[in-house]
Amino acid sequence: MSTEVQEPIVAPGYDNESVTRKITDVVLTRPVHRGWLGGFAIAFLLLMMFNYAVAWLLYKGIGVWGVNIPVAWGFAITNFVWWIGIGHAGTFISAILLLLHQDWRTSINRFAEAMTLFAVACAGTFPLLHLGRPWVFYWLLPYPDTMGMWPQWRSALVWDVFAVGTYLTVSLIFWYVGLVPDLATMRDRARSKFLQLIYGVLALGWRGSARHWKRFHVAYLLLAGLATPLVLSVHSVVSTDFAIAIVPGWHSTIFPPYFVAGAIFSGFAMVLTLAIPIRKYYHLEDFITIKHLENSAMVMLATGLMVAHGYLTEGFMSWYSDDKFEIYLTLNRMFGPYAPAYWLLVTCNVIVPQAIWFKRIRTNPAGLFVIALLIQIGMWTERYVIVVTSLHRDFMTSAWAIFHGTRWDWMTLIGSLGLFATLFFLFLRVLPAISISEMRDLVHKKAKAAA
Amino acid sequence: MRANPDRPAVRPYRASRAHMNNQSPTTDHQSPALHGVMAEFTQPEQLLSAAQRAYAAGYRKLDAYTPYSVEGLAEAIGFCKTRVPLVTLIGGIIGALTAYVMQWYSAARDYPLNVGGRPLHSWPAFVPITFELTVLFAALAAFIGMLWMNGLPRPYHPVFNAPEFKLASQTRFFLCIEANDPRFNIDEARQFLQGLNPINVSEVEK
Amino acid sequence: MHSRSDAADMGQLFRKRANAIARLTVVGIPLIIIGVSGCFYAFARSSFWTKVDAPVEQPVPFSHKHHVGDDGIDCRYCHTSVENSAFAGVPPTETCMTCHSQIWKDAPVLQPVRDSWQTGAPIKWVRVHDLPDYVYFDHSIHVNKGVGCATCHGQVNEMPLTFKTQELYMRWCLNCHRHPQQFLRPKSEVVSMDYRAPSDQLTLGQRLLKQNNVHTAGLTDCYTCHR
Amino acid sequence: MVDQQHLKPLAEDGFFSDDRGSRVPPAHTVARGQLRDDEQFYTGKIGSDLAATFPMPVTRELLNRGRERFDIYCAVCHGYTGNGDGMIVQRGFPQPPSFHEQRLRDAPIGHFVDVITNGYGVMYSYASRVAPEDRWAIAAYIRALQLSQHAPASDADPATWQNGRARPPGAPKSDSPRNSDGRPSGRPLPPSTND
Amino acid sequence: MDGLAVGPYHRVLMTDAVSPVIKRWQTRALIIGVIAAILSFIGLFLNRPQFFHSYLFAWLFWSGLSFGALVLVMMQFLTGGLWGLAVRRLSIAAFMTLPLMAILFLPVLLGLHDIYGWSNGARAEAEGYHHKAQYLNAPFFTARAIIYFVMLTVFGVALRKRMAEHRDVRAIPALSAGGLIVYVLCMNFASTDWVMSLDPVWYSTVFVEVFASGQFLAALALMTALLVLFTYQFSLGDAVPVKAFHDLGNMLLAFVIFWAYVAFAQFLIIWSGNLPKEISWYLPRSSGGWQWFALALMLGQFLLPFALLLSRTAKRRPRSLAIICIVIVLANVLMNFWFVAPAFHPRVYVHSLDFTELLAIGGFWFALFFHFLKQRPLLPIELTEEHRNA
Repeated sequence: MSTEVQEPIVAPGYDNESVTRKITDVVLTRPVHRGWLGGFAIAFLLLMMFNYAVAWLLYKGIGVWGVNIPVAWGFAITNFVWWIGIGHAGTFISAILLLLHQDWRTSINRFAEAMTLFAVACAGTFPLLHLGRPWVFYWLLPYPDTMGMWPQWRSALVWDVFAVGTYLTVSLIFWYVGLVPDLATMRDRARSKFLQLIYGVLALGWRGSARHWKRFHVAYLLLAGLATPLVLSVHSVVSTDFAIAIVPGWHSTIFPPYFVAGAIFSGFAMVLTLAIPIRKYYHLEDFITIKHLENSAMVMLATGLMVAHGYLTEGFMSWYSDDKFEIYLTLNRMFGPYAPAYWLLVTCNVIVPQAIWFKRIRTNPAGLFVIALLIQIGMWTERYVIVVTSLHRDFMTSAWAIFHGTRWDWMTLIGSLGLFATLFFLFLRVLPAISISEMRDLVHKKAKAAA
Repeated sequence: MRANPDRPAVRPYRASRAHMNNQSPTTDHQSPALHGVMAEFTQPEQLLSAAQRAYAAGYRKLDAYTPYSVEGLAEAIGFCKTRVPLVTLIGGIIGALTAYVMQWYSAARDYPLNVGGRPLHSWPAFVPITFELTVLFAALAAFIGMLWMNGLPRPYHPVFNAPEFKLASQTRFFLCIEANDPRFNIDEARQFLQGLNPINVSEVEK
Repeated sequence: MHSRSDAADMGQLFRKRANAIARLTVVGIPLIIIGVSGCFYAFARSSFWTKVDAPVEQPVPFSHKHHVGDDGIDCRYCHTSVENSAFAGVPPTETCMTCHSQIWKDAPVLQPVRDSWQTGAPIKWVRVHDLPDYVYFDHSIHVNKGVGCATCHGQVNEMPLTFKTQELYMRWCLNCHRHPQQFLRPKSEVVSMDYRAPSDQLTLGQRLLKQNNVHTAGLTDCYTCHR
Repeated sequence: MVDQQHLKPLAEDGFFSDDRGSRVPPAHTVARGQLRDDEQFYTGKIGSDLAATFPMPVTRELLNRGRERFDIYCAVCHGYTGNGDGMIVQRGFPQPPSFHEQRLRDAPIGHFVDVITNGYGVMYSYASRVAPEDRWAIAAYIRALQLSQHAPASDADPATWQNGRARPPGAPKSDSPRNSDGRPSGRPLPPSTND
Repeated sequence: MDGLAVGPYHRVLMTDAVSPVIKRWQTRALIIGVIAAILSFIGLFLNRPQFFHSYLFAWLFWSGLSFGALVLVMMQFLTGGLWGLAVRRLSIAAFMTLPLMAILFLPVLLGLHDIYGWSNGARAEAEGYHHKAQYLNAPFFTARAIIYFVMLTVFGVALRKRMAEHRDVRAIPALSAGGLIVYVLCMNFASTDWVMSLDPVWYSTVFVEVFASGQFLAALALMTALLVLFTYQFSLGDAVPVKAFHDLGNMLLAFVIFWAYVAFAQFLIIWSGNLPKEISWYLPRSSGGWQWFALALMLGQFLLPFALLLSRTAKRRPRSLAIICIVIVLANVLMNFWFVAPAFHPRVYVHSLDFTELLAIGGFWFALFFHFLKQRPLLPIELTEEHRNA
């Protein structure tokens, strides 16, 4: 095994009381700070822009976006895939790393799960808006409707509804179950009657009984076990939205695992984007240590390489297939009208992450922050390239066209960042951003191991 | 009331009102006003050994309250098997059957529709949703089953009457011998718990 | 048992009855969701929403009961294009005036008809059966394959003011498109208002399917009705 | 979706001042396939004279069609037997002449087509309701009605008459039973080969 | 061995006690291998094409174990974990068979014309084959195979050497990471060369993952089964902690799911697309009786192990874990057979050469495996440390 000195995953010197205080104080006693207020204000303004863009879209119809035939899927589906991919890291951290006994996950799982929820919420809006008539979204659900119709089960778009719906529900349950003991802590530490009641209701009367803990623990592990294949399935199903169509550039069997890897890749980039400022701002360096950043970076590197392998396989197979449409598509991506986007994604997703090989870079928060941002841009661009370049050249040259996002496209995309950030800012103010009960357990174990 | 870490660790014994009202709690251990006797510890190991000793002493209606999951504690108070996995499994099976039967019925029976020449009973296409609903139902079953078996939500519970019980969700570890234990005798129980070296023993009214 | 302040001091945040409220809430919320969806479901099927059995106000209170039931005028006298086009045809004012230039020619109720005849401005009849525009519905094929007028429009000969007797939901269309043999009649009986299905309707229906060349296989395909 | 940007037939539309979505073709225009160059067929006249002959062969099929159309459009006034005692007449509409008048028995066949097309007296034109082909069919059926009341015995084959398989001339034609008011009771018409 | 006053773990370290037994097994494996090889060689003259068809299948299975073992070791070095530690020594011995598998690749090259339709170049001029002709030709095919084997053997030997001599161990994670990248690149092309090109029309971008995860799964299952065998054979007692078996069981579960996932993803996408160039792989493999093989594969390499591995008891009881592992290994044999045989026979066809050649290569494989195994202790020293900590 590696003989390198292991960075600690929680700084020494903490006990139950100090862990509890440090985490709950962020919510309960810390006054609203100018930094939080400023950030929230910006996020909220962006959210208002999002609402404005959506209201206009609903009023006018999706023609305000740049989509048309043949590029019927533009920003909306790109954003959808991007956001839902970001969500994956949360589940990966909270579920898979739990099953793998990776205890460094403890201090980041809560906010990573929150990130999942908010990202899925952002993601969910886009296919709904793209329906054209979002108000009849319930037609996607199987119920004995007045049409006598059922959803078309052979359509990946219906699979998507179930996959994303299940993902959101299970993530929410998983998150809430983990929160219940912490809500009880908040209830017991809150000073005002109002907060006590709010947290008290949400805590469901949790009293920390040993029997309860036992069932809680089993249920939590089971939920983790259930969430694990869900991580694989959700982005796989999203990928089949593309892959089961016979559009060159979409119809590729590697799409499911390749999308999953890309999802975790961009998700960890988002984790870092959030964790690095949060730990600094709230002085949580003792809980979110360099070790966490480094491990996340390693996951990013590994998944980045998988994504790179996907690009390679696609390129090789299109050549090997000897199919003129496949070959044309690949060349068109590289050298066609969208070539800058393609090379941007290659730079951001393949070249930039290689910096993580260097220990000096992967232990440097600022450096990682930049890399993470670039990866997020790269992964958005990747989905953009997949969606747009595959569509803009049809089999028939008469149907060729060029797609550009309109300002409404851009407003919805940037506005969705505002939605995400607003939810996240609120989350930081009202809920413990780190699992207190798990941290207590961890601190106790580390103290015992050290003794 | 906010927990104060600087507060002295031991507080004087404070008789509950229930005890004062009832002249002979020792003879009437079925007293409806008494939930049990509660001891408070600072370390999980202390609680664990206290629980084991209480169980060994023959107490069965025991419960322990901790701010985090302490390994082996549930077993120490005689709670070994939980049916949460079974419920989850049943939920998963129901989910899988629901999903598959729903798809088969609607696509192959109720509205057979030829789409692209695919068979009406397109099992490969039915797999994703079957999987998703299996997970969804199993997760819901685990969640609801866990809450149900734990008797939650239950905002009011007698143990919250115990002094300092707010710390059970923060720093302290509690052991409660409940009054409905057939062996329960308030004085004995109090004496027994005092012998375990707690920082505090109190009676908990209902 | 104890006062509120006492409870707060001891950490007891809720009263005992909070337990009942909590359980009620947990059970109640799903029930409310189910109930509300059920209400929507029932509403979408109610005649209030579908306008079934609700007579429609018209510029002239035209009575099918009088014209069809009492006078015995054939459907096609006014709805001339029903047999050979998608649209059954709403009669022009000229059709009304064919008779009402001579009878009831001073009736106040017919004033709009006479106005229309004089000015040339059409009478603005209110559509009773309005299918969504994405439905490709053709009267002629139905009439020529043996679907009676009354099967969809009800006993028009008994309607003083016209109303829908069917909700016209797609589910209802499919009801016949899946099993047309349950509804077909001999072609000579299509416009009859007095026809009653025989007891061996299914045998008759099977025979009519063959006789009228009805291909059931494609009847529920999407493109049969949506083009 | 439910209301798309296209017009249903006869739907209201505000584009023109009369709110009509469906437009009347401008005068002197001919729609594709509607060039009416066969004078006899479309007007029932040859030059200024009423046509005495049919522009098509008179078949049983044509007669059946004529009967069906007659029952729809004509019988309301003229009665099912052509006596001029239709239901609307009973309601107060001026009684039209019976088809069994000698004047009408003698009228050339084009007369009936002309009347259907252009109207006559208080009778409105039925051109918009009855297609040209059907006008001839109705005319043929009117002839059949007239014959049913006034056929010379010589028209019948004496052999069949004597065998009782055909009715003597002047006997009521009753191969389709009728109700007391003269409306068909719903029995199907005799099948024709193409039905 | 009994009566020694040392703990069970020290017994394992004493290779002197263990190695005679393993040496006996080595001899037996070699005898089986030689006998089966002679029988197969006779078959070469009786049915030359069948000899090579069977050979490819047998070779793919055994070489897959070697490759899979290499991946197993490299992954363990990178991510740690008790599961990999317990089977690390076994896996190192297993991937040391790579040079042998390279030599045993020669018959495939000799039988190129009997196996691969593209090798005679007949369709090179046809539409859709221009690139394939550039890629699929005997010299390039041979050169690629040499590259795969040389590169991966170099990584394997370097890893083993560093472990054995405890030098430059700091480089091991980097070496493993590099090795995994090289492995994936190699398999990317190797899976195309060896299996995908059996049907020269067909291409599937995810096939490399189906292929590679199959290799890993087979190696992990075999190593686990052998670990259980040794635990009982050498009375290791609790030298291998129960948790290690539990973790191995979880790992098997994860990879059973992963294999099923990629295999199904490929099937679903090709089934949905239904394009002639793609469905051509599944049509012969789902008709003429081969569909029963597919079904058995679905059961043996997914449903059955999946259902059994969900049980905590099954994972913690070494014997039941071993039975599950044997099911997986057998299913893997079936998978390779199902990959290869339907390319030559539209109807189910099993030849005795399929068995003799499987035994022949297997005999040699095991002989070499035991040869390397007996040189070093069965369990790595870290296992006791982990054990003590746990």
